[in-house]
Amino acid sequence: GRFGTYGGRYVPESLIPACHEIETAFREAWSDPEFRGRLDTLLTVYAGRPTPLTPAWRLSRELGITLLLKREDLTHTGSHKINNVLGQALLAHRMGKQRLLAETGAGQHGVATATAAALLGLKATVFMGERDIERQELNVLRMNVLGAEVVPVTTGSRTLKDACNEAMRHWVSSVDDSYYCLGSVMGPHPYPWMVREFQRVIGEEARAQCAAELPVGVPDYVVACVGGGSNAAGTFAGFAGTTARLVGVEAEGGAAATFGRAGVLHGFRSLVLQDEDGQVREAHSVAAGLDYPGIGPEHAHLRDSGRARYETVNDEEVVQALLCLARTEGILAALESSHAVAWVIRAAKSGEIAPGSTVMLTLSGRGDKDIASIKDLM
Amino acid sequence: GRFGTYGGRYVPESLIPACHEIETAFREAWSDPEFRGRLDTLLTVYAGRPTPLTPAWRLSRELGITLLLKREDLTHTGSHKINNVLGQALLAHRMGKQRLLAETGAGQHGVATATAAALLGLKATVFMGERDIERQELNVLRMNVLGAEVVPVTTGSRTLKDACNEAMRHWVSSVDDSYYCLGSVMGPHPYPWMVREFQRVIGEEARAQCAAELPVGVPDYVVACVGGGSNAAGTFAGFAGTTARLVGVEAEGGAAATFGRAGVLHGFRSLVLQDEDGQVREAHSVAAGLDYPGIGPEHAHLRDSGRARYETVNDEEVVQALLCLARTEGILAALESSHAVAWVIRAAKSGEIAPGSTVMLTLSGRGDKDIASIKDLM
Amino acid sequence: MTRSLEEFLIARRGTGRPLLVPYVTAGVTPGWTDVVHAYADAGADAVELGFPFSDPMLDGVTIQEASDRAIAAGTTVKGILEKVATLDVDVPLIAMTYSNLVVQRSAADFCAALTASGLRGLIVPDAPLEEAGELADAAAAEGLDLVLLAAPTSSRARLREITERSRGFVYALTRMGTTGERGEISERAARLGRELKGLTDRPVLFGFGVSSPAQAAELADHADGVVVASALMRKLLDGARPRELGEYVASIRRALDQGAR
Amino acid sequence: MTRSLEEFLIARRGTGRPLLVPYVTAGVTPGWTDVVHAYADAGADAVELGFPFSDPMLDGVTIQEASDRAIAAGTTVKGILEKVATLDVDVPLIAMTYSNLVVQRSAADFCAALTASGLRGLIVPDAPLEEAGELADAAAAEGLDLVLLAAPTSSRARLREITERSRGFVYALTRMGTTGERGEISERAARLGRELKGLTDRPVLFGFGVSSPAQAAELADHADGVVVASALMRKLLDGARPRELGEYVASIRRALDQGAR
Repeated sequence: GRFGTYGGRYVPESLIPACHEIETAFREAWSDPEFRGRLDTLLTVYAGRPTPLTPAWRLSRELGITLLLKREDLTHTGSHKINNVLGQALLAHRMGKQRLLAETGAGQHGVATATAAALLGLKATVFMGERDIERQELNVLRMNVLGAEVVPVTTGSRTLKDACNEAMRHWVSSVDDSYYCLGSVMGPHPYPWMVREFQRVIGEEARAQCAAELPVGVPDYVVACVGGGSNAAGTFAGFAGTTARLVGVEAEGGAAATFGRAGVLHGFRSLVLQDEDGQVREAHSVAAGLDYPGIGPEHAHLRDSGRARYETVNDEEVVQALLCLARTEGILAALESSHAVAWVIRAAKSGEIAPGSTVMLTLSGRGDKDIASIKDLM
Repeated sequence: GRFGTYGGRYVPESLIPACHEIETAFREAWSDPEFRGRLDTLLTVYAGRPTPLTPAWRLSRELGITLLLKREDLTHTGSHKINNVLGQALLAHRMGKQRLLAETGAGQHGVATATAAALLGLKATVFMGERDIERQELNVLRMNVLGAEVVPVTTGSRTLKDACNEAMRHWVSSVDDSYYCLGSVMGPHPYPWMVREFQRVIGEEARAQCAAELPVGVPDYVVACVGGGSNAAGTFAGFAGTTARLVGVEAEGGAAATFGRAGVLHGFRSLVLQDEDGQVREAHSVAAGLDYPGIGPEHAHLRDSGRARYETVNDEEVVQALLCLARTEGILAALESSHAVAWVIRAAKSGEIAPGSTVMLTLSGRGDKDIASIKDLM
Repeated sequence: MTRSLEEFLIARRGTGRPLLVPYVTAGVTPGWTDVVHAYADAGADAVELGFPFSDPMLDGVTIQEASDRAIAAGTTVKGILEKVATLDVDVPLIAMTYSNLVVQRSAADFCAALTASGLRGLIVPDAPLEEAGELADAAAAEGLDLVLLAAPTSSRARLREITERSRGFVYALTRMGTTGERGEISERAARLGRELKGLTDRPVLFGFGVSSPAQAAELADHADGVVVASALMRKLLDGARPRELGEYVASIRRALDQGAR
Repeated sequence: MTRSLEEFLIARRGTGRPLLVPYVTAGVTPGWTDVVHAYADAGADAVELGFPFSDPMLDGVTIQEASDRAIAAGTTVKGILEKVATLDVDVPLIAMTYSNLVVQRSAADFCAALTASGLRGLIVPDAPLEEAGELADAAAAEGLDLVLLAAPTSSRARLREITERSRGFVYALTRMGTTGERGEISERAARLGRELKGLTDRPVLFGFGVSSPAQAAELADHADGVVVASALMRKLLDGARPRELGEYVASIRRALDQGAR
């Protein structure tokens, strides 16, 4: 359960049996061809995998690079979150649980959880910060229509961090019949590892698609946005053994890899944004899904080991990148995903990404949910 | 340019050369392997085709039938409209046009047009009824973000019908540099034929998927919603030569196939909802995309010939069907597509669809755009 | 007045005067028949009578507004025809409407009804050559002149066929676009006029966007006359009385006659 | 008071009295140290002192609110320790906080600082057996008793290890869930108490959801005593003065002592 010195299982004793139970169930399921087959079927006939790798034709020309987009925005429910949720929901079903609990920031993980619950006949309870409920109203309504209960979280900064606290609290008191369906590569072991395994499909598909698409087979850069970091972890997993340079892009106001210090939050040890006394800072980003003061433990380890680097972009760059991609490629990316686009644009223009380079970027989700925010920002 | 006694080219002399030009260009392009190849590439690596055929596991069990869903909701921009628009935009580009004009009802065709325009570096002007602008605000904002100009139409019922009038008027005055990217199997020849050819991919994929999926190879019923009727036309085209019973489902308040009379509207002869004096009636449906008083000429012909039948469902059934599909399968369908679902539910429950039957239903688009309306209706 | 529309117009042209055909939407106001009289009295050579349709694709906002108003007031084809039958004007009346109103009855019935009410011509802008066959036959059988449109974008071959198959006159579109007032006359319009005149002896009238007496006169230089619609209907919708509309038509008449000198 | 927390509690238990450990969040009000004194005076056997953390995962709304209030008032670990060093109470003080505050310094530094200020015990609810190793070593080196938690869901093997490795006492969770007041004592809690008592001679105290004197007495039947937190903090947040909190603790004391008869 460790990635270097990060990770672990910093949870109350009351949750330890549940963590063990999940770890055991996941290990068994993951080596059970029938489970793998069921998940593959759902990913294919239900969620729309494999997702295409789309060349960003016009933007590539403009930037003087070859930019390829891994289209997680085309999955059912509109983001990579569904990959993980289908895996965990099948696991919960196999474990005989009746309810999925989830935290959500932008609402994409909540929608995915509500979706998987409906599909498998489970109940779903989603914890969401009051502030995120306001700025992601569309997703709240989607969850309602899908039959999930959305519980507003009014503590702390009323965003993702607090939704995690609340979900964990609720989990402690309902651990017998409820399964905590965590949305990113965070939380106590086995979550960071399990979620990365469920998201690995992004990287493995992209790797194979690059091999087919690119003369050299492997892109020079592999880029993904990082909040907790699940789409990046899944993407990087597919390119870990290659020469590709891995770049995670965080929101300037939630850049735990850049401005964080080692700490323990939500059950795991990693880099955390905190004051000198150890109180966790509130993250601030135009993208609700990146409003998280921590980072998955594997990312902290990848940073320390130098295998991946982590960059930051600010809100203004992000909105500009979103508009740029929409108007050059006709693709409306999520504000979260637009962080990765923003960095590529900046780095290609500054020459940090050398002209002629190939860049594989995971577009983690679509931007429909952000339209209201973008309107205000335009 | 005829489907039985329907179809034709009832346009002002000023548009005749443009219609000829488009017909010629389309015929050339459609038999040009390079054009077909480019379109196939876009449909595959950009728009996410083929779309899956998803078994509706839980709903099938509930209804005692086998229900398969053709998932056009998973395409880029979220509806089948993109199939047609990519084809026409490539054609416009090939013809050297600089601007795409389009009418839109629910906004899906407008978003698809804005998308294709951005992708190919064309301008886009989309005409949309003021009333539809109000109830489909999300799509209006999407078009804006994609760089398209959205022109509010304030005449008549301020919905799709009037947007068509306005788009045609604008086309007349800008026919030199503008291409009218019509959104359904309507308008003057060659549009009904051309749009059906671009949408044929739905039916052909579904046909092959059914052949692989079903023991008998062909479903008993093939069902799709009908406004103008493009997703139905594309679907039916794939099953025309089979034993499948074809069913188009219209909104009760816009059921031209059931309550219409032969007439001429928007450049073609077909069944039209009109008063005894020949004034076209306003259609009324909870689904903006079905708020159209006519029907594609091919559908009128399929009705007369008996090859397809056309049914109606009311708004209440549609909203219930949407909620039902969301909560049994985790799929949030567009209000338009939910018409087809509503009919299948009703017909399976009444025994009109015999127990054990197989039904292939085209889910033309996703319901995110309808969330605000659904909230008010729940 | 037993002569056909075309014979009438050719005779008028024969006097050396440019032809003037003003338009009014039937039913747009209760006193619309007074407008017809006012036009005739002001020197119109024929009057174009719009039969309102809910979706007038080739018309701009002004005519659409007039049509909506007429339909809202309960105007029907039957009602218009009954009124027309009682009208006593000394110039031919020409119906203008869209295909959908024609096909509600058969083309034959529609033409017969128009003729029975005394109408002499018919314009259906969304029935181009390709779709006008049956209608043209029906009109011919009733002695009703079916006027065809010619556009600046029409090929020479099409113009030839249009001039051959049109009856009454050839309706030459001054420009691409819908009806409505515009500022300038394009070289394109002038060219179309010259071309049509070279192809036929039938009267050629310009329509669409004739928005001032001066413009009417200028256009008439390139053909046999003009149809004036939106400029008049705008005034009517803004509250002008039949007498004022008549005065405006008279002013166009004067401009045309001066231009012809 | 040079005895360890555990020695102290065992001695107290030896007198036949059920043990009572009330809780207060350090810094929640300017007069929080008065609360500590009031508790001690009211018959507490030790006092649990919450070091507020922004994200107290195992705590319910009441303690979270108290923590937020304390942090907003500028409470820091350093500040608490300075105050604690000046406190003169005759029962042991036990720190309660989360792992993140521990790892800001090293575990060794943190434990040393606590001990230097006179604290005798430490509870870190998000440091279960798996993660407590280094901390336990550091605490042992400083003579600080690291109290471990036992849950109703813990396996017998884990309970055995918890009872072996816990110091001071074993903190038995009355139920699954976060801190906060609840109405009933479950059979599950009673069973956990009996099981722990069968495994160890170390004091076993119940915590979580002890919301009335009667309930405290009932729980104490199944173990050696209780920790009372949310019920007290709710009163404090609602405006109760240290004296009133002391009176409430005294009432629990009486209920426990009567129950023990």
